[in-house]
Amino acid sequence: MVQQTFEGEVLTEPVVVEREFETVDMNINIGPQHPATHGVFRMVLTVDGEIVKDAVPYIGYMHRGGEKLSENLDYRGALGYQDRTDYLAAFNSEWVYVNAVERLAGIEVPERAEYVRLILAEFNRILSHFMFMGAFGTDVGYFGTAFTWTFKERERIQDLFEAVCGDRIMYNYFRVGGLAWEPHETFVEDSHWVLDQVEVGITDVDELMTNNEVFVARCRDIGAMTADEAIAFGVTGPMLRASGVPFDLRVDEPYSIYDRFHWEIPVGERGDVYDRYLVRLEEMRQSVTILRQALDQMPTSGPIEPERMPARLRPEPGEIYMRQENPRGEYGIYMVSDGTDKPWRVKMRSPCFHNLSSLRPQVLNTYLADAVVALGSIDIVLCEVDR
Amino acid sequence: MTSRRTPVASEEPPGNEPPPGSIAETYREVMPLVDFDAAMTKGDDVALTIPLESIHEVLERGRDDARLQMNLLRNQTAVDWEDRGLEIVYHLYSIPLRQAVTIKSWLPAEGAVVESVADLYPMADWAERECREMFGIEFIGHPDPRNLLLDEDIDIHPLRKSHPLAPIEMEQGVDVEFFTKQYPPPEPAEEEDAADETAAAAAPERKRVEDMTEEEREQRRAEQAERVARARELAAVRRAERLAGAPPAGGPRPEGAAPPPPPAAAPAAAPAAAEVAPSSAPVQDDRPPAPPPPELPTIPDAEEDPEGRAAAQAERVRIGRELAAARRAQLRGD
Amino acid sequence: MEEGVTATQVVFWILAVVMLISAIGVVTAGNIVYAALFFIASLAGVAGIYLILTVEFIALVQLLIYGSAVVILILFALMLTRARERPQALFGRSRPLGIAAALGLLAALIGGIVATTWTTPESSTAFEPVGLQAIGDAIFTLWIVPFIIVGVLLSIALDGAIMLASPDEDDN
Amino acid sequence: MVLSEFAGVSMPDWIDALLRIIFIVALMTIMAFALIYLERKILARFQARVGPTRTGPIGTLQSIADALKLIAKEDVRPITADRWAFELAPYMAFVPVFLVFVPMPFTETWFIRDLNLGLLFVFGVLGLNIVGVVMAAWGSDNKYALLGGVRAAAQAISYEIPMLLIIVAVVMVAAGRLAVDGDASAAGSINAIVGDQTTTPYILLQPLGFFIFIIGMLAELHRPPFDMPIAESEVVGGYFVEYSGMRWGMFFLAEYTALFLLVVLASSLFLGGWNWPFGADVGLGLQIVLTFVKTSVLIVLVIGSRALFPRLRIDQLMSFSWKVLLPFSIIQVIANGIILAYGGPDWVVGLVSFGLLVALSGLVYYIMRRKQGEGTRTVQTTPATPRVITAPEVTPVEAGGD
Repeated sequence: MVQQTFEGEVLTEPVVVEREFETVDMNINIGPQHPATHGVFRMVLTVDGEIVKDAVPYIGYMHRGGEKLSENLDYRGALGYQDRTDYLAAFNSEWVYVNAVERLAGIEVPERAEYVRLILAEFNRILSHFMFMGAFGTDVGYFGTAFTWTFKERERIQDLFEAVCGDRIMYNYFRVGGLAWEPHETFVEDSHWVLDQVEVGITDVDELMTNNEVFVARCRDIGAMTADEAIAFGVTGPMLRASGVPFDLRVDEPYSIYDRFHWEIPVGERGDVYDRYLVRLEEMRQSVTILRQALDQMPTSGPIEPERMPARLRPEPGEIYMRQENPRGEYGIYMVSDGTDKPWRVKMRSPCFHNLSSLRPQVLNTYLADAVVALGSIDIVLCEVDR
Repeated sequence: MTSRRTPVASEEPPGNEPPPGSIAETYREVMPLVDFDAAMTKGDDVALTIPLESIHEVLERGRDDARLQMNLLRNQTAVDWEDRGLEIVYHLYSIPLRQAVTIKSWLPAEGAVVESVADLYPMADWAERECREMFGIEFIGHPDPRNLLLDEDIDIHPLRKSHPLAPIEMEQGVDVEFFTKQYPPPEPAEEEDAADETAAAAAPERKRVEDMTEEEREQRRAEQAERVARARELAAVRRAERLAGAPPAGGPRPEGAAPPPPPAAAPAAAPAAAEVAPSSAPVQDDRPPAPPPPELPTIPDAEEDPEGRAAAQAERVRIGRELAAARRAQLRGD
Repeated sequence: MEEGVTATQVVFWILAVVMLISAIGVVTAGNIVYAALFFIASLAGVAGIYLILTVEFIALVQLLIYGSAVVILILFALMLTRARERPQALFGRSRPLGIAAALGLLAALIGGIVATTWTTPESSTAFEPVGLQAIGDAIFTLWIVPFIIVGVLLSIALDGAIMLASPDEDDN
Repeated sequence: MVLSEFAGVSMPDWIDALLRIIFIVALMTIMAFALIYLERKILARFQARVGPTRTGPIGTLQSIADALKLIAKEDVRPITADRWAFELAPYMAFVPVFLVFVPMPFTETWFIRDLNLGLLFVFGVLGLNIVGVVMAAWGSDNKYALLGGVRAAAQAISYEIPMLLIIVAVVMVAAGRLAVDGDASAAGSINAIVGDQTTTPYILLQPLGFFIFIIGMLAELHRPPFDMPIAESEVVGGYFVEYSGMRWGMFFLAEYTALFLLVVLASSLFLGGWNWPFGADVGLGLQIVLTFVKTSVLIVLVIGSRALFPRLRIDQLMSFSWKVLLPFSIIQVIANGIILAYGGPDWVVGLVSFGLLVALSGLVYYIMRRKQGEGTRTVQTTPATPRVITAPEVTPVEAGGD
């Protein structure tokens, strides 16, 4: 059987004409292949000496048509795509999709499953913020110290995830209505042990970076965004809170069992890179307090999936915009069902997509080094931006 | 894809009116002239459907009015309802007043044109660019209407329902036949539904393995072994066919259409307690045989005659679409 | 006293040839950056000559000031303005005029050298080396006035440079 | 033929010079290999990992493995690169660094040449290193290299001046102590300066000098927190981005050799080199050990700064040099001048210098605090008051939850 080649496919690379300026402006291509872009993202900077005059971002390298493919799979089948959009916080993305389907189909989630989901999601938030600390440290200039320290902690959390659901990044552990299987017996004790290590890790990163003169000099007043500017760009999550807006979906529009815990939301002042770093650092500590409370309140036994689950899920027609607080901001699933077993429309509202759209005003008229730091502080995950 | 009943939220039965004092009232109070068709969505949000021309005004007043203060446009997308046109959706949220609303409006399927709100919410800049390239909606007054995620000169709108997945892949030269044969895609919805409901209803209460008695467990293990053996044997039969190149049982399968369901493997949920069909008999495919696959024009090389090449590609796409529509009609039995 | 060619004379002639070539290179190099590199070579040659005259202090200062600072600034400026190869300057209309001026200068120099009577030092070896202390005393006692004048001059030049370089109000 | 004596054997002058040059190259390459290995090991310790362990007993043959890899790699030259500038750059960056080795004193008698103007020679020659860097940047016709080269040139010039002024201040102090019947011209040679530090190392006399010299050295070597020219997150390797194989190896070798030599210079100028605690009469072996102990302490400090400091932006780097280091070094020179001119005792010089050091670090700390905002925590936390959700008061559920 002849394997047909893709001769029909014409790859048209968007051609950027590099004009040989007579003046000094140069077109620097922070291209898809560059250590500062944390993934496949391209930014063409027009640079005059060191000052950035213009920045044109290019995205779409990771576009896989997740929304179109979800429309052709039944409700349970499209869960796999959620892990792969925001692979640094896969539990949170899965949780949003699963909650959306449950709300549509009117399925009640048992108590114990709700607790396990919340615990795993909060652990995933800490995991994702550790990743930010490591990657941001490398952007600012720590030659790998921040990276290895944070990855030491990430390993511990990922070991816990591996024990619970057998995988370190693409968990695929939540099911519509509950969980795939029971977490292992010593889940609570292991979680407490991991939390103790994580607290030590957070203080390590704090001491390494927060009061370091060079770090403060590099991060203060870079890419500052006022509250209205941030809201106008649809920025949500730590970046919005760093600009002084205490908007946290776990508090403003509480979902699942977040109303049973007491914690605090870190709110920044100037909305610059340093505040974003501080907000994320504080958020990790708050997640630890939530986890402590959740682990204590968790019922020790009980069903993890509803008794009566239809073989083929067919929610009656309707629509829902389910949104939850992901580590990077508000991750929403707008799902429209039309009575059949396949969703009619699945729109994934990705926080990084809108946070990234606010990059250009932050970068204009700054130094090249600041542009890289500002890009790093947005903490983008390109798979989620392009879906 | 199979067509389906297409009721939609906004045509909800009248009983779905939002409770009094909800945000629908405030919107009607702020903008009396605009007729809001309010409905409750599943996530206890209010969905207001407004006429197309008043979108810009509603969003602007919504943002500026003290009683609404919708300052966060959190999501802007569109839904393609095939024959009934496109529906554009704005999700708004007011951070100071902690209230959310969904603004929707209907657009014609072809030649949809909307007034851009990028001047009100900079966030809409990228959202509308993506909406434009995915649905083909034109936004008047958009500052930079380039493609965002797809290539510049690609003129297909992937998220439209009329953009079927299989023919396009086939046009791009992917041997859909090879893939579909090996991993049968999920069955078409219609016929399956009836069978499943009855099976589910009739299936005995599923007992958990722990509280099964010993001999029940023994019997369950035997069934599983039997099922595994049959599956392995079936795979061997399939491999033999493919190597021999002979058309698989049930006649040649049309390209791009859903092949017949896998042989009568018991549905995972409830193993049929009845006697197991002898595995040696070939699998019966009771579905109407599909028309033989048409021979597709080969795509000539780009150098010889570029226009011939474009014509061949267009031809293949047309055949693919036509074929998909025909198979869909056939499956629907009309 | 022509007894054998001493080592220093050999080194001197090598350096002289190197300097000559690099000087010509500075003028005729098509690429401006090549000209700058030849310029460094000629300055290093001058430092070599000072070394032969056993006046290390001036040689090292020459290397330090010209070798690294001045030339780097020239290269710095060249790189920022991305000067492309522009050989027109070499083959412009005024080329013959330039050659004539160069030859005239050469003639004057040779005439001057031939006319003066060089006082041959008693011993053919070099003078006794001048210690650092002697140089220091000379600068700060005998030649203090020119030293201060040069200092003032340089600081004025520095201020002028700052005024030129700082972006004036309208364009930023 | 002037017979000169090298390790007890008298031989013609030029053979002796040749032998010394061979000795320089041999020792430098060995030292560079050792430094590469040590850096990776020490850096690993800072980063909670182990460092190379596969090659050789505990990874000791790692740098040899690197060298072999570099030799095996192909020396690629981009077509649009300027041929001569690209190929001559590594040598131009490599040779001056080896010349700096000449006046370095390892023991009382072990040095290549005790130049009378040792210090001036070191900086005169080190300046040429930057020419090599700029040639590489311009030659490889690559935007990143061009940016890296411009940054390297700006940084080199602006940090050389405070270093030179501090060396002037140190020489002033040395001249004061070494002056025999009014002629202090011996103070120029490094060995003489080390010889003078039998009782008090100059770090006690010039603490500010030591501080500014270390900072200048870090900037001269493009090491963090001053490694903007080779910042991998912005200009991806700076001026040697287009080099590969042995050419890149040469830049790498030059960098580590310069690191070793400047650290030896710092330890001999400020920590007393081979002389300080035990004086000159003790055996040569102990003096060598002393020199290398002090050098390794400073090397660990330099490598640690690579692990623990992010990168300064180019304009902060320049303003730090021109607005902070330069004024302080000028004040230091003037203060030394006044005190020594009026015959002030040594401890006064030390005290004034220490005062200046405290003032400098206080200024830097103040700038950071003001920039950081009032308290370190500009992020307050508001208690999470969820919207009114009538959730049942949950008592911890013991058994049988369903």
